[in-house]
Amino acid sequence: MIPGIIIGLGVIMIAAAFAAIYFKSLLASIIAAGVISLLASVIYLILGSPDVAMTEASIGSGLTTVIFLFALHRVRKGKSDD
Amino acid sequence: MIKKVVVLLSIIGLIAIFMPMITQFQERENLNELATDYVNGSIHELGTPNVVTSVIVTYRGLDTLGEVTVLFLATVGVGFLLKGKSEDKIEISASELLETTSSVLVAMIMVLGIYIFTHGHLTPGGGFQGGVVIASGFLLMLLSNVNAKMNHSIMHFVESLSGFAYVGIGVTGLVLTVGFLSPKILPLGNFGDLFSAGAIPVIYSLVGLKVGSELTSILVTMGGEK
Amino acid sequence: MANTLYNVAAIIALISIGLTFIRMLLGPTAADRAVALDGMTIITISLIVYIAYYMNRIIYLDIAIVYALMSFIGVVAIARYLEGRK
Amino acid sequence: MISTLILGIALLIIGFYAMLTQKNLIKIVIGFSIADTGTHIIIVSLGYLRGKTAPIIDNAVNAVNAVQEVVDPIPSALVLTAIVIGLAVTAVMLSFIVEMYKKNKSLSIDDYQELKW
Repeated sequence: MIPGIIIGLGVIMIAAAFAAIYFKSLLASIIAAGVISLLASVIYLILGSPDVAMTEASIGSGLTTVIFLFALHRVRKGKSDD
Repeated sequence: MIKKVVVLLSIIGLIAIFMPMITQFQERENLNELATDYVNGSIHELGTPNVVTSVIVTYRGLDTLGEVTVLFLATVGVGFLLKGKSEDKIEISASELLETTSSVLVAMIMVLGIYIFTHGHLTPGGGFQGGVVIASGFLLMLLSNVNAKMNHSIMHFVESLSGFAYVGIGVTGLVLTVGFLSPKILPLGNFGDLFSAGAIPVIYSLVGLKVGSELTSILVTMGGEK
Repeated sequence: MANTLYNVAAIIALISIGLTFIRMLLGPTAADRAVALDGMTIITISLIVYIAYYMNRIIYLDIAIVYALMSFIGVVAIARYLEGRK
Repeated sequence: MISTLILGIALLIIGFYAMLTQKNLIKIVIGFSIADTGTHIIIVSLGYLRGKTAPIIDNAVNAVNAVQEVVDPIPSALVLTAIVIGLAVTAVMLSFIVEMYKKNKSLSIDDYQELKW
Protein backbone atom coordinates (compact mmCIF):
# COMPACT_ATOMS: atom_id res chain seq x y z
CA MET A 1 0.00 0.00 0.00
CA ILE A 2 2.84 2.42 0.79
CA PRO A 3 4.33 2.33 -2.78
CA GLY A 4 0.86 3.07 -4.14
CA ILE A 5 0.57 6.11 -1.87
CA ILE A 6 3.99 7.36 -2.97
CA ILE A 7 3.20 6.97 -6.68
CA GLY A 8 -0.23 8.58 -6.37
CA LEU A 9 1.02 11.54 -4.36
CA GLY A 10 4.04 11.91 -6.65
CA VAL A 11 1.88 12.16 -9.76
CA ILE A 12 -0.31 14.77 -8.08
CA MET A 13 2.75 16.75 -6.93
CA ILE A 14 4.30 16.86 -10.40
CA ALA A 15 0.96 17.86 -11.93
CA ALA A 16 0.65 20.60 -9.29
CA ALA A 17 4.16 21.83 -10.14
CA PHE A 18 3.25 22.18 -13.83
CA ALA A 19 -0.02 23.84 -12.84
CA ALA A 20 1.86 26.31 -10.63
CA ILE A 21 3.96 27.28 -13.65
CA TYR A 22 1.24 27.51 -16.28
CA PHE A 23 -1.75 28.98 -14.40
CA LYS A 24 -2.58 32.47 -15.59
CA SER A 25 -3.80 33.67 -12.19
CA LEU A 26 -1.11 34.28 -9.61
CA LEU A 27 -3.40 33.30 -6.72
CA ALA A 28 -4.02 29.90 -8.34
CA SER A 29 -0.26 29.45 -8.77
CA ILE A 30 0.29 30.15 -5.09
CA ILE A 31 -2.41 27.64 -4.10
CA ALA A 32 -0.82 25.00 -6.35
CA ALA A 33 2.59 25.62 -4.78
CA GLY A 34 0.95 25.17 -1.38
CA VAL A 35 -0.42 21.79 -2.50
CA ILE A 36 3.13 20.64 -3.32
CA SER A 37 4.32 21.46 0.20
CA LEU A 38 1.28 19.84 1.81
CA LEU A 39 1.80 16.53 0.02
CA ALA A 40 5.58 16.62 0.49
CA SER A 41 4.93 16.45 4.21
CA VAL A 42 3.23 13.05 3.79
CA ILE A 43 6.22 11.87 1.73
CA TYR A 44 8.58 12.86 4.57
CA LEU A 45 6.41 10.93 7.01
CA ILE A 46 6.69 7.79 4.86
CA LEU A 47 10.46 8.29 4.64
CA GLY A 48 10.69 8.07 8.42
CA SER A 49 11.49 11.65 9.42
CA PRO A 50 8.50 13.06 11.31
CA ASP A 51 10.48 16.11 12.45
CA VAL A 52 10.88 17.23 8.87
CA ALA A 53 7.25 16.38 8.15
CA MET A 54 6.06 18.63 10.97
CA THR A 55 8.33 21.49 9.89
CA GLU A 56 7.22 21.19 6.29
CA ALA A 57 3.55 21.02 7.26
CA SER A 58 3.82 24.17 9.36
CA ILE A 59 6.26 26.26 7.33
CA GLY A 60 5.82 25.05 3.77
CA SER A 61 2.07 24.94 3.65
CA GLY A 62 1.11 27.56 6.19
CA LEU A 63 3.56 30.41 6.44
CA THR A 64 4.97 30.37 2.89
CA THR A 65 1.48 30.60 1.41
CA VAL A 66 0.62 33.44 3.77
CA ILE A 67 3.80 35.37 2.95
CA PHE A 68 3.14 34.99 -0.78
CA LEU A 69 -0.41 36.22 -0.22
CA PHE A 70 0.77 39.27 1.71
CA ALA A 71 3.21 40.16 -1.08
CA LEU A 72 0.48 39.63 -3.70
CA HIS A 73 -1.88 41.84 -1.71
CA ARG A 74 0.66 44.64 -1.60
CA VAL A 75 1.42 44.31 -5.31
CA ARG A 76 -2.16 44.00 -6.53
CA LYS A 77 -3.63 46.81 -4.45
CA GLY A 78 -6.39 48.56 -6.36
CA LYS A 79 -6.61 46.02 -9.17
CA SER A 80 -9.22 43.28 -9.21
CA ASP A 81 -8.19 41.09 -12.14
CA ASP A 82 -8.03 37.45 -11.23
CA MET B 1 16.12 31.84 -29.96
CA ILE B 2 19.43 31.79 -28.14
CA LYS B 3 17.54 32.01 -24.86
CA LYS B 4 15.67 28.79 -25.62
CA VAL B 5 18.91 27.02 -26.49
CA VAL B 6 20.50 28.14 -23.23
CA VAL B 7 17.47 26.94 -21.24
CA LEU B 8 17.47 23.58 -23.04
CA LEU B 9 21.21 23.12 -22.48
CA SER B 10 20.96 23.90 -18.75
CA ILE B 11 18.06 21.49 -18.29
CA ILE B 12 19.97 18.75 -20.14
CA GLY B 13 23.03 19.47 -18.03
CA LEU B 14 20.97 19.21 -14.84
CA ILE B 15 19.51 15.87 -15.97
CA ALA B 16 23.03 14.63 -16.83
CA ILE B 17 24.22 15.58 -13.36
CA PHE B 18 21.43 13.68 -11.62
CA MET B 19 21.24 10.66 -13.95
CA PRO B 20 24.10 8.73 -12.26
CA MET B 21 22.39 9.28 -8.92
CA ILE B 22 19.34 7.37 -10.18
CA THR B 23 21.08 4.63 -12.18
CA GLN B 24 23.71 3.79 -9.56
CA PHE B 25 21.35 4.09 -6.61
CA GLN B 26 21.73 1.40 -3.98
CA GLU B 27 19.64 1.42 -0.86
CA ARG B 28 21.86 1.35 2.19
CA GLU B 29 21.32 -1.41 4.69
CA ASN B 30 23.07 -0.06 7.78
CA LEU B 31 23.88 3.25 9.39
CA ASN B 32 27.33 4.66 8.78
CA GLU B 33 29.81 5.19 11.61
CA LEU B 34 28.94 8.81 12.37
CA ALA B 35 25.22 8.09 12.53
CA THR B 36 25.83 5.06 14.74
CA ASP B 37 27.82 7.25 17.12
CA TYR B 38 25.10 9.87 17.17
CA VAL B 39 22.32 7.34 17.87
CA ASN B 40 24.26 5.57 20.62
CA GLY B 41 25.50 8.80 22.19
CA SER B 42 22.08 10.40 22.10
CA ILE B 43 20.43 7.46 23.85
CA HIS B 44 23.10 6.42 26.32
CA GLU B 45 25.05 9.60 27.09
CA LEU B 46 22.55 12.41 26.67
CA GLY B 47 19.34 10.53 27.51
CA THR B 48 17.40 12.05 24.60
CA PRO B 49 14.76 9.81 22.96
CA ASN B 50 14.54 11.95 19.82
CA VAL B 51 17.89 11.56 18.06
CA VAL B 52 17.22 14.38 15.58
CA THR B 53 16.80 16.83 18.45
CA SER B 54 20.11 15.89 20.01
CA VAL B 55 21.85 16.20 16.64
CA ILE B 56 20.39 19.68 16.11
CA VAL B 57 20.87 21.02 19.64
CA THR B 58 24.11 19.40 20.75
CA TYR B 59 26.18 17.67 18.08
CA ARG B 60 25.43 20.32 15.45
CA GLY B 61 24.69 23.13 17.89
CA LEU B 62 26.91 25.67 16.17
CA ASP B 63 24.96 25.16 12.93
CA THR B 64 21.75 25.97 14.75
CA LEU B 65 23.30 29.10 16.23
CA GLY B 66 24.33 30.19 12.73
CA GLU B 67 20.89 29.41 11.42
CA VAL B 68 19.17 31.50 14.08
CA THR B 69 21.57 34.31 13.13
CA VAL B 70 20.57 34.00 9.46
CA LEU B 71 16.91 34.15 10.46
CA PHE B 72 17.59 37.28 12.52
CA LEU B 73 19.35 38.91 9.55
CA ALA B 74 16.40 38.05 7.31
CA THR B 75 14.03 39.68 9.82
CA VAL B 76 16.17 42.81 9.89
CA GLY B 77 16.31 42.81 6.09
CA VAL B 78 12.54 42.54 5.68
CA GLY B 79 11.98 45.25 8.28
CA PHE B 80 14.50 47.53 6.58
CA LEU B 81 13.03 47.06 3.11
CA LEU B 82 9.39 47.51 4.05
CA LYS B 83 9.66 50.12 6.78
CA GLY B 84 7.02 52.73 7.43
CA LYS B 85 4.37 51.79 4.89
CA SER B 86 1.22 51.21 6.85
CA GLU B 87 -1.33 52.02 4.12
CA ASP B 88 -1.28 48.52 2.60
CA LYS B 89 -3.23 46.78 5.33
CA ILE B 90 -6.38 44.76 4.70
CA GLU B 91 -9.02 47.27 5.78
CA ILE B 92 -12.25 45.26 5.66
CA SER B 93 -13.07 44.01 9.14
CA ALA B 94 -13.50 40.29 9.68
CA SER B 95 -16.86 38.60 10.07
CA GLU B 96 -18.23 38.08 13.56
CA LEU B 97 -17.82 34.31 13.24
CA LEU B 98 -14.09 34.57 12.61
CA GLU B 99 -13.58 37.16 15.34
CA THR B 100 -15.34 35.11 18.03
CA THR B 101 -13.71 31.84 17.01
CA SER B 102 -10.24 33.26 16.85
CA SER B 103 -10.47 34.87 20.28
CA VAL B 104 -10.98 31.35 21.69
CA LEU B 105 -8.54 29.66 19.34
CA VAL B 106 -5.53 31.94 19.80
CA ALA B 107 -4.98 30.91 23.41
CA MET B 108 -5.23 27.21 22.52
CA ILE B 109 -2.78 27.64 19.65
CA MET B 110 -0.30 29.29 22.03
CA VAL B 111 -0.63 26.35 24.44
CA LEU B 112 -0.07 23.91 21.56
CA GLY B 113 3.05 25.81 20.51
CA ILE B 114 4.44 25.75 24.04
CA TYR B 115 3.69 21.99 24.24
CA ILE B 116 5.52 21.39 20.98
CA PHE B 117 8.73 23.15 21.92
CA THR B 118 8.95 21.97 25.51
CA HIS B 119 8.48 18.33 24.41
CA GLY B 120 11.05 18.65 21.64
CA HIS B 121 13.22 15.87 23.05
CA LEU B 122 10.31 13.38 23.38
CA THR B 123 8.08 13.96 20.33
CA PRO B 124 8.67 14.97 16.70
CA GLY B 125 8.26 18.61 17.71
CA GLY B 126 10.94 21.09 18.58
CA GLY B 127 11.90 24.73 18.72
CA PHE B 128 11.43 25.55 15.07
CA GLN B 129 8.03 23.87 14.77
CA GLY B 130 6.78 25.35 18.05
CA GLY B 131 7.99 28.79 17.05
CA VAL B 132 6.12 28.56 13.79
CA VAL B 133 2.92 27.50 15.59
CA ILE B 134 3.21 30.47 17.97
CA ALA B 135 3.77 32.80 15.01
CA SER B 136 0.68 31.36 13.36
CA GLY B 137 -1.32 32.17 16.49
CA PHE B 138 -0.27 35.80 16.20
CA LEU B 139 -1.06 35.62 12.49
CA LEU B 140 -4.61 34.49 13.23
CA MET B 141 -4.95 37.44 15.63
CA LEU B 142 -3.71 39.75 12.88
CA LEU B 143 -6.11 38.32 10.30
CA SER B 144 -9.21 38.33 12.47
CA ASN B 145 -8.88 41.70 14.18
CA VAL B 146 -8.05 44.66 11.97
CA ASN B 147 -7.39 46.93 14.91
CA ALA B 148 -5.00 44.58 16.70
CA LYS B 149 -1.80 46.31 17.74
CA MET B 150 1.37 44.34 18.23
CA ASN B 151 3.62 45.64 20.97
CA HIS B 152 6.93 45.72 19.16
CA SER B 153 9.07 46.49 22.19
CA ILE B 154 7.88 43.32 23.98
CA MET B 155 8.54 41.27 20.84
CA HIS B 156 12.06 42.66 20.47
CA PHE B 157 12.68 42.19 24.19
CA VAL B 158 11.68 38.49 24.06
CA GLU B 159 13.78 37.96 20.95
CA SER B 160 16.96 39.54 22.26
CA LEU B 161 16.57 38.01 25.73
CA SER B 162 16.18 34.48 24.33
CA GLY B 163 19.12 34.95 21.97
CA PHE B 164 21.25 36.25 24.82
CA ALA B 165 20.25 33.34 27.08
CA TYR B 166 20.98 30.85 24.26
CA VAL B 167 24.54 32.10 23.87
CA GLY B 168 24.84 32.36 27.64
CA ILE B 169 23.98 28.68 28.11
CA GLY B 170 26.54 27.83 25.43
CA VAL B 171 29.28 29.78 27.22
CA THR B 172 28.26 28.22 30.58
CA GLY B 173 28.77 24.80 29.02
CA LEU B 174 32.20 25.92 27.84
CA VAL B 175 33.17 27.04 31.35
CA LEU B 176 31.62 24.26 33.47
CA THR B 177 31.77 21.13 31.27
CA VAL B 178 33.39 19.82 28.14
CA GLY B 179 32.35 22.21 25.39
CA PHE B 180 30.25 24.95 23.87
CA LEU B 181 26.49 24.22 24.07
CA SER B 182 27.02 21.04 26.06
CA PRO B 183 23.72 20.01 27.71
CA LYS B 184 25.41 18.39 30.70
CA ILE B 185 25.29 21.52 32.86
CA LEU B 186 21.96 20.19 34.22
CA PRO B 187 21.35 16.66 35.60
CA LEU B 188 20.23 14.12 33.01
CA GLY B 189 17.21 12.76 34.92
CA ASN B 190 15.13 9.73 33.97
CA PHE B 191 15.04 8.64 30.34
CA GLY B 192 11.75 9.78 28.81
CA ASP B 193 10.64 12.31 31.43
CA LEU B 194 9.78 15.91 30.63
CA PHE B 195 12.57 17.24 32.86
CA SER B 196 15.38 15.11 31.53
CA ALA B 197 18.12 15.19 28.90
CA GLY B 198 20.06 17.96 30.65
CA ALA B 199 19.80 21.42 29.13
CA ILE B 200 18.32 20.27 25.80
CA PRO B 201 14.69 21.27 26.58
CA VAL B 202 15.86 24.65 27.90
CA ILE B 203 17.94 25.37 24.81
CA TYR B 204 15.18 24.23 22.46
CA SER B 205 12.59 26.36 24.29
CA LEU B 206 14.83 29.40 23.91
CA VAL B 207 15.23 28.63 20.20
CA GLY B 208 11.44 28.30 19.96
CA LEU B 209 10.84 31.70 21.59
CA LYS B 210 13.42 33.34 19.35
CA VAL B 211 12.10 31.77 16.13
CA GLY B 212 8.52 32.57 17.13
CA SER B 213 9.20 36.25 17.78
CA GLU B 214 11.29 36.60 14.62
CA LEU B 215 8.67 34.99 12.38
CA THR B 216 5.94 37.09 14.03
CA SER B 217 7.99 40.16 13.26
CA ILE B 218 8.38 39.10 9.58
CA LEU B 219 4.64 38.43 9.29
CA VAL B 220 3.62 41.70 10.95
CA THR B 221 5.98 43.66 8.71
CA MET B 222 4.84 41.96 5.52
CA GLY B 223 1.20 42.17 6.56
CA GLY B 224 1.42 45.92 6.43
CA GLU B 225 1.29 47.06 10.03
CA LYS B 226 3.99 49.52 10.87
CA MET C 1 -10.03 -8.33 7.93
CA ALA C 2 -9.34 -5.06 9.71
CA ASN C 3 -6.18 -4.58 7.66
CA THR C 4 -8.11 -5.02 4.42
CA LEU C 5 -10.61 -2.41 5.55
CA TYR C 6 -7.85 0.06 6.41
CA ASN C 7 -6.24 -0.50 3.00
CA VAL C 8 -9.55 0.12 1.26
CA ALA C 9 -9.92 3.33 3.29
CA ALA C 10 -6.46 4.47 2.20
CA ILE C 11 -7.30 3.80 -1.46
CA ILE C 12 -10.53 5.78 -1.11
CA ALA C 13 -8.58 8.65 0.49
CA LEU C 14 -6.09 8.65 -2.42
CA ILE C 15 -8.91 8.73 -4.98
CA SER C 16 -10.59 11.61 -3.11
CA ILE C 17 -7.33 13.56 -3.06
CA GLY C 18 -7.16 13.10 -6.83
CA LEU C 19 -10.73 14.30 -7.28
CA THR C 20 -10.26 17.44 -5.16
CA PHE C 21 -7.04 18.09 -7.07
CA ILE C 22 -8.94 17.93 -10.36
CA ARG C 23 -11.40 20.48 -8.97
CA MET C 24 -8.45 22.65 -8.00
CA LEU C 25 -7.11 22.47 -11.55
CA LEU C 26 -10.44 23.16 -13.25
CA GLY C 27 -12.07 25.50 -10.71
CA PRO C 28 -13.21 28.56 -12.59
CA THR C 29 -12.98 30.97 -9.66
CA ALA C 30 -10.43 31.36 -6.90
CA ALA C 31 -13.02 30.45 -4.26
CA ASP C 32 -13.43 27.00 -5.85
CA ARG C 33 -9.70 26.47 -5.60
CA ALA C 34 -9.58 27.53 -1.95
CA VAL C 35 -12.41 25.13 -1.04
CA ALA C 36 -10.68 22.34 -2.97
CA LEU C 37 -7.46 23.01 -1.00
CA ASP C 38 -9.42 22.84 2.26
CA GLY C 39 -11.02 19.51 1.35
CA MET C 40 -7.70 18.10 0.19
CA THR C 41 -5.99 18.90 3.51
CA ILE C 42 -8.78 17.28 5.50
CA ILE C 43 -8.54 14.08 3.45
CA THR C 44 -4.74 14.13 3.77
CA ILE C 45 -5.09 14.16 7.56
CA SER C 46 -6.91 10.83 7.33
CA LEU C 47 -4.06 9.51 5.16
CA ILE C 48 -1.56 10.58 7.86
CA VAL C 49 -3.58 8.72 10.50
CA TYR C 50 -3.55 5.65 8.24
CA ILE C 51 0.24 5.84 7.94
CA ALA C 52 0.56 6.16 11.73
CA TYR C 53 -1.52 2.99 12.09
CA TYR C 54 0.35 1.13 9.35
CA MET C 55 3.81 1.92 10.73
CA ASN C 56 2.65 1.32 14.31
CA ARG C 57 3.98 4.67 15.61
CA ILE C 58 1.47 6.55 17.75
CA ILE C 59 3.83 9.51 17.82
CA TYR C 60 3.03 10.39 14.21
CA LEU C 61 -0.39 11.67 15.30
CA ASP C 62 1.22 14.94 16.47
CA ILE C 63 1.85 15.78 12.85
CA ALA C 64 -1.84 15.43 12.04
CA ILE C 65 -2.69 18.05 14.72
CA VAL C 66 -0.18 20.59 13.43
CA TYR C 67 -1.21 19.85 9.85
CA ALA C 68 -4.87 20.56 10.62
CA LEU C 69 -4.03 23.80 12.42
CA MET C 70 -1.79 25.18 9.69
CA SER C 71 -4.16 24.28 6.87
CA PHE C 72 -6.96 26.08 8.74
CA ILE C 73 -4.84 29.21 9.02
CA GLY C 74 -3.82 29.03 5.36
CA VAL C 75 -7.44 28.80 4.24
CA VAL C 76 -8.42 31.70 6.54
CA ALA C 77 -5.62 33.78 4.98
CA ILE C 78 -6.79 32.97 1.44
CA ALA C 79 -10.37 33.85 2.38
CA ARG C 80 -9.33 37.16 3.92
CA TYR C 81 -7.30 37.96 0.80
CA LEU C 82 -10.29 37.27 -1.44
CA GLU C 83 -12.49 39.39 0.84
CA GLY C 84 -10.16 42.38 0.83
CA ARG C 85 -9.62 42.42 -2.93
CA LYS C 86 -13.00 43.83 -3.88
CA MET D 1 13.79 4.96 -1.73
CA ILE D 2 14.22 5.20 -5.50
CA SER D 3 10.72 6.48 -6.24
CA THR D 4 10.97 9.47 -3.94
CA LEU D 5 14.47 10.19 -5.28
CA ILE D 6 13.05 10.39 -8.81
CA LEU D 7 10.19 12.57 -7.53
CA GLY D 8 12.61 14.99 -5.88
CA ILE D 9 14.79 15.25 -8.98
CA ALA D 10 11.71 15.87 -11.14
CA LEU D 11 10.53 18.66 -8.82
CA LEU D 12 14.02 20.20 -8.80
CA ILE D 13 14.16 20.24 -12.61
CA ILE D 14 10.63 21.65 -12.95
CA GLY D 15 11.44 24.43 -10.48
CA PHE D 16 14.68 25.23 -12.27
CA TYR D 17 12.84 25.35 -15.60
CA ALA D 18 10.27 27.73 -14.11
CA MET D 19 13.02 30.00 -12.81
CA LEU D 20 14.61 30.13 -16.25
CA THR D 21 11.57 30.67 -18.44
CA GLN D 22 8.98 32.65 -16.49
CA LYS D 23 8.66 36.42 -16.92
CA ASN D 24 6.68 37.21 -13.79
CA LEU D 25 8.81 37.89 -10.73
CA ILE D 26 6.45 36.13 -8.30
CA LYS D 27 6.38 33.07 -10.57
CA ILE D 28 10.18 32.98 -10.40
CA VAL D 29 9.99 32.89 -6.60
CA ILE D 30 7.38 30.11 -6.83
CA GLY D 31 9.80 28.17 -9.04
CA PHE D 32 12.51 28.69 -6.42
CA SER D 33 10.26 27.30 -3.71
CA ILE D 34 9.41 24.22 -5.85
CA ALA D 35 13.11 23.55 -6.45
CA ASP D 36 13.69 23.98 -2.70
CA THR D 37 11.13 21.28 -1.90
CA GLY D 38 12.67 18.97 -4.51
CA THR D 39 16.14 19.32 -2.99
CA HIS D 40 14.82 18.53 0.47
CA ILE D 41 13.07 15.38 -0.78
CA ILE D 42 16.32 14.24 -2.46
CA ILE D 43 18.34 14.69 0.74
CA VAL D 44 15.79 12.93 2.96
CA SER D 45 15.40 9.97 0.59
CA LEU D 46 19.18 9.47 0.59
CA GLY D 47 18.99 8.95 4.35
CA TYR D 48 16.23 6.33 4.24
CA LEU D 49 17.05 2.73 5.13
CA ARG D 50 14.72 -0.04 3.99
CA GLY D 51 12.16 -1.17 6.50
CA LYS D 52 13.37 1.04 9.36
CA THR D 53 11.49 3.59 11.37
CA ALA D 54 11.86 7.11 12.73
CA PRO D 55 14.74 7.80 15.17
CA ILE D 56 12.51 8.49 18.17
CA ILE D 57 12.70 5.99 21.02
CA ASP D 58 9.35 5.04 22.53
CA ASN D 59 7.42 1.81 23.05
CA ALA D 60 7.70 0.85 19.38
CA VAL D 61 11.51 0.93 19.26
CA ASN D 62 13.83 -1.07 21.45
CA ALA D 63 16.32 1.25 23.17
CA VAL D 64 19.05 -1.40 23.52
CA ASN D 65 19.61 -2.17 19.85
CA ALA D 66 18.14 0.99 18.41
CA VAL D 67 20.97 1.23 15.90
CA GLN D 68 19.50 -1.65 13.93
CA GLU D 69 16.01 -0.15 13.85
CA VAL D 70 16.21 3.54 12.95
CA VAL D 71 16.87 5.56 9.81
CA ASP D 72 19.73 8.03 9.40
CA PRO D 73 19.07 11.12 11.61
CA ILE D 74 21.64 13.46 10.03
CA PRO D 75 19.80 14.28 6.73
CA SER D 76 16.66 14.99 8.77
CA ALA D 77 18.55 17.48 10.93
CA LEU D 78 20.07 19.17 7.89
CA VAL D 79 16.75 19.48 6.08
CA LEU D 80 15.01 20.76 9.22
CA THR D 81 17.27 23.81 9.31
CA ALA D 82 17.21 24.20 5.52
CA ILE D 83 13.42 24.55 5.45
CA VAL D 84 13.47 27.44 7.94
CA ILE D 85 16.26 29.17 6.00
CA GLY D 86 14.20 28.70 2.82
CA LEU D 87 11.28 30.56 4.41
CA ALA D 88 13.56 33.45 5.45
CA VAL D 89 15.11 33.69 1.97
CA THR D 90 11.65 33.65 0.35
CA ALA D 91 10.49 36.47 2.64
CA VAL D 92 13.50 38.61 1.74
CA MET D 93 13.02 37.97 -1.99
CA LEU D 94 9.34 38.91 -1.79
CA SER D 95 10.12 42.15 0.05
CA PHE D 96 12.58 43.06 -2.71
CA ILE D 97 9.82 42.37 -5.25
CA VAL D 98 7.40 44.63 -3.37
CA GLU D 99 10.00 47.40 -3.32
CA MET D 100 10.74 46.98 -7.04
CA TYR D 101 7.01 47.15 -7.78
CA LYS D 102 6.77 50.42 -5.83
CA LYS D 103 9.49 51.93 -8.03
CA ASN D 104 8.48 50.72 -11.51
CA LYS D 105 4.85 49.58 -11.17
CA SER D 106 5.59 46.38 -13.04
CA LEU D 107 6.06 42.71 -12.22
CA SER D 108 7.49 41.67 -15.57
CA ILE D 109 11.20 41.01 -15.62
CA ASP D 110 11.43 42.57 -19.09
CA ASP D 111 10.86 46.01 -17.56
CA TYR D 112 13.98 45.85 -15.46
CA GLN D 113 16.74 46.55 -17.97
CA GLU D 114 19.43 47.92 -15.69
CA LEU D 115 21.49 44.74 -15.42
CA LYS D 116 20.69 43.25 -18.82
CA TRP D 117 23.59 41.85 -20.74
